[in-house]
Amino acid sequence: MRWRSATSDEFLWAEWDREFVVFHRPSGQTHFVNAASAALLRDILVDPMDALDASRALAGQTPDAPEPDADFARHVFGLLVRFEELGLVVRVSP
Amino acid sequence: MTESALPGRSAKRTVSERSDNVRRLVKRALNDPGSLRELEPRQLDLTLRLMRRAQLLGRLAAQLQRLDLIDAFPHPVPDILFSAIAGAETRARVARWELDRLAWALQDAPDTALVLLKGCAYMLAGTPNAIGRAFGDVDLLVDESMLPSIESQLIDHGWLGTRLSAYDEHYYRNWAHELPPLTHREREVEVDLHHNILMRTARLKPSAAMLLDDARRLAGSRYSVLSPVDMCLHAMTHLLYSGEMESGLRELVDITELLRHYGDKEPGFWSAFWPRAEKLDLARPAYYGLRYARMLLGAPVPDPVLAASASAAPPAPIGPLMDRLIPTVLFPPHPDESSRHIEASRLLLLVRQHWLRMPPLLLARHLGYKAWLRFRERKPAD
Amino acid sequence: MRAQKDNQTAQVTAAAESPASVARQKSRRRMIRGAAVAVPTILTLHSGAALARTSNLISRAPGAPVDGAGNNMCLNENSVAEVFDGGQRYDLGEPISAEVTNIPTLDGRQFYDNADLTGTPLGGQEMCERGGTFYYEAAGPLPSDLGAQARADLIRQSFIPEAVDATEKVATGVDVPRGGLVSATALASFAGRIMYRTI
Amino acid sequence: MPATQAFASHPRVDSLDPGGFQARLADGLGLRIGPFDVHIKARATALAEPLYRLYGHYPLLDDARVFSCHLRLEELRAALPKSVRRVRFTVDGRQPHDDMPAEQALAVLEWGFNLVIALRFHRFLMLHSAVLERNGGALLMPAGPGHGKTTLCAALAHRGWRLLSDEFGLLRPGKTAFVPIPRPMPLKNASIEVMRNFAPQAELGPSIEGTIKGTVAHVRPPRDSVDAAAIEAPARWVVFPRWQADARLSFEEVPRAEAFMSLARNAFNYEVVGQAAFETVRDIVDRSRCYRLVYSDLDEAVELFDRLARGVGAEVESSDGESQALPVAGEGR
Repeated sequence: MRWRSATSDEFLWAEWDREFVVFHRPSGQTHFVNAASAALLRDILVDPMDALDASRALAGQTPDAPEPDADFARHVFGLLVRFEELGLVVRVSP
Repeated sequence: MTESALPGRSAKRTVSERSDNVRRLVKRALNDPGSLRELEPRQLDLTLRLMRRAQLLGRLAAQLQRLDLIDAFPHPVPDILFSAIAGAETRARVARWELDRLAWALQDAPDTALVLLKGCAYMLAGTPNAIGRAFGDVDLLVDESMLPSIESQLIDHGWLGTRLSAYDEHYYRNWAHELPPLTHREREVEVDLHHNILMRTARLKPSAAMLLDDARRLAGSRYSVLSPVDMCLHAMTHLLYSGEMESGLRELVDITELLRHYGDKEPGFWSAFWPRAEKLDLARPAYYGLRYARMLLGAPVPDPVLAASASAAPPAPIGPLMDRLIPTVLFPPHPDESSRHIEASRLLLLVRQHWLRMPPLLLARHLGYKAWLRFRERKPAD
Repeated sequence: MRAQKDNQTAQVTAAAESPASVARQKSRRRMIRGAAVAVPTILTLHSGAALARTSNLISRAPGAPVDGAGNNMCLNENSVAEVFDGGQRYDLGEPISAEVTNIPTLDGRQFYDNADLTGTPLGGQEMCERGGTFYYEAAGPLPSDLGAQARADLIRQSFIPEAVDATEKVATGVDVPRGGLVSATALASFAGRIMYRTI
Repeated sequence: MPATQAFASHPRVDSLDPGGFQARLADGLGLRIGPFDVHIKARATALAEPLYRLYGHYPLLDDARVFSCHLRLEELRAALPKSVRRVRFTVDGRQPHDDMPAEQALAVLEWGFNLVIALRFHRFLMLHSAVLERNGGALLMPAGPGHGKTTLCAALAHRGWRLLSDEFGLLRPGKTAFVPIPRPMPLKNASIEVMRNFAPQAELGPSIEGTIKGTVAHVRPPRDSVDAAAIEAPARWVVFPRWQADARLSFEEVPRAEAFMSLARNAFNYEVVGQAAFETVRDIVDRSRCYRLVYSDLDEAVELFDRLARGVGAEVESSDGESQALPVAGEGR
């Protein structure tokens, strides 16, 4: 199962000291996200990706962190399910 | 006729004189919003209060915005109008998002027709009465056989059924034309899934299948809307039998604008109208809808269609009674008087008992429940 | 696509209530073979649109007010956060949780405290303050003007259980959790956050 | 520029004598309160006198105009001779809450007016916050009920800060200037006495017992704040106050993203105003210094705000022991 983030024109971002607040226009909702979630939505998931690749990409952003463990990938999977429910990402048929 | 009242002392006016003034102001606000600038301040103040009470302030404000006239009004009118616009825009966004999430939740369900009714239909079909319109719930007409699977898909995706007493569950499952409302756990919009537009026990038996067959899928959307004639017939049926008379005038405005819009744009609209009303067994509500849309709001109903509708006129005593009750109930009362429960409830009982064939015990319970649901969402100052 | 309900969904959102706890959470590093990788988190804002309601207190109504539909509204005492001065005032707590039982007064039913339906019928206020199970006569007589066909129709639609003859009395029991009557207008400002049961 | 309201050109309430005011009030009179022109028609014994005193300096309006809202308060005929006399608050024929005891008439009217503003005027972004101005900059004090916001606000309003509001941070979205709506400030229970000692010159309305929040007394807004009610003020400081018995004064900077969420979460209609609300709160947080204040002594707190306004750096013992230099105000991002 793979996801890609909604188009960038759906989001308005505000950032202070690596903490982010994002306004999602279609839903009118405001979310408080950290740098990792912001990275997922703004860069990593621009191309469709499954949870494992996404967690690898996240880990890759931290120097010398080779391979995310299963627990981390499962956590990212759970979050992507929540992102989909909120309409922040769209599921892509494989 | 300007009001010659002394400052601070409201003029002594007979009740009927006052209600004529109310109707004249509301009709003027509906048909010629720009001319409100020429009103004497007290009359403009009363007009805005009446439009708010009739849930039409958002519509008036949106029209004045289109005419670029809002800032031509004295303080604090712009604040009142821009506030109404903000409220209407938010309600539209909330409904649009609920539809987006419903389509997401049903993406794996079989591709059955999801027919939007009322507010959401006007919004997505883009009919003229959609601008600035106040509405809240999402109403969907679906094939009865699909209801169980759709309901379970939604419950799987976070929508919750309202907790009902055994009686209400029974009422909804067996007599009503809809399921108990669903609400998503994180949002407050009520989703009503209908399998017909009238109760099972109603004497009128409109065929849901015919409505679904004629429904039209909106381009690039998961949703469909009723055909133009059916959309008007449903609006007329809902006006009389839904029991929400507080928003009756707004629904008559919907009917009037739909008749005008489709009368122009939809080829063969008027020639197909009355035959379709009879075929769907909705002749009586259609008779009332045409009559009062034309009589009260000047809807452009061609004479031949009005003549044809006379065949569905009510028996002698009921007609004149309805002619007197409908306008009193539809037009908002003067804001300083409490709303008119007596006429509204008498009208309701009359309609319900004769056309929805509900035994008195059931009728009292049903009225109680519907009134209570409406009461619960009531916003004191909205 | 079934929404994940099991613990596999970290449901980070449910735990983190205040922004402060999310802020602390951002520092919760997930150790991956020695290198710390920030755990993605999200918190959705629900503005405290408590309107101008300055507290979640509600007071017991004097007498037995009814709502627009003729129901007495009995607030269940142990569904609220706190009861003050002997049930004169209730705190619905934050977030608000409360359950109200609607006791109809208009639909012609008479309630008794026994299944034989004997003694004097009880009013809504008494039922609410006493709490417990109350009985009423279930099968009301059918309106006479309903033709045979329509009556058959309604029976077929299981409005009336087939076996019941209009003359036989059947008592149905309903329970009303103990509490105090409150007014509809007082509840109005908590719209949408109160569970209603109708007996 | 949308039509704004003038203040100077209208007679004041106290241009009427008390008897004349009571008669006009019973028949319906107009008051300009900040951006709202309010029509009030009230017939209740315990109302005219305190209202006259608290709103003496507000512009009086004739009724040949459009009003923002129409508030009505009627005393009900007592059912039984000895039973509690009650008043009923209605807006355009609708009753938002229960009938209340007659002696709470003033509190009922004030609270009812709050409800109508919060439910209707979505043209404004409405933060649940006190707002005061000093040296051209606005201090915002957002807080939920029971955090001592109103006491601190009433105190500052009598120590050189201009009162914009004790309850509503009103903004027209797209701008970060606050629209004043100075009102009588409702103090509760113990803080009534605290205020009397702190500012003996302050004028207080009657103490009203037995309201849902206990005893309430309203502080009259200073005359010059009422006169300057047309002058908006741009946001400069956001301070989340919390009164805590015997707490040591603590004043810490709050991360801006967290300040954003606290401001938005505390608003009356953030979600209704939508994208413009997000952009407005973002701009406020961008241009302001955001702090969390815990205080127990009113003088200490007021003195700290004085230093804040004068842009003087000051030492403040922060909660974890080491002293924390107070950043100089006005040092924008």
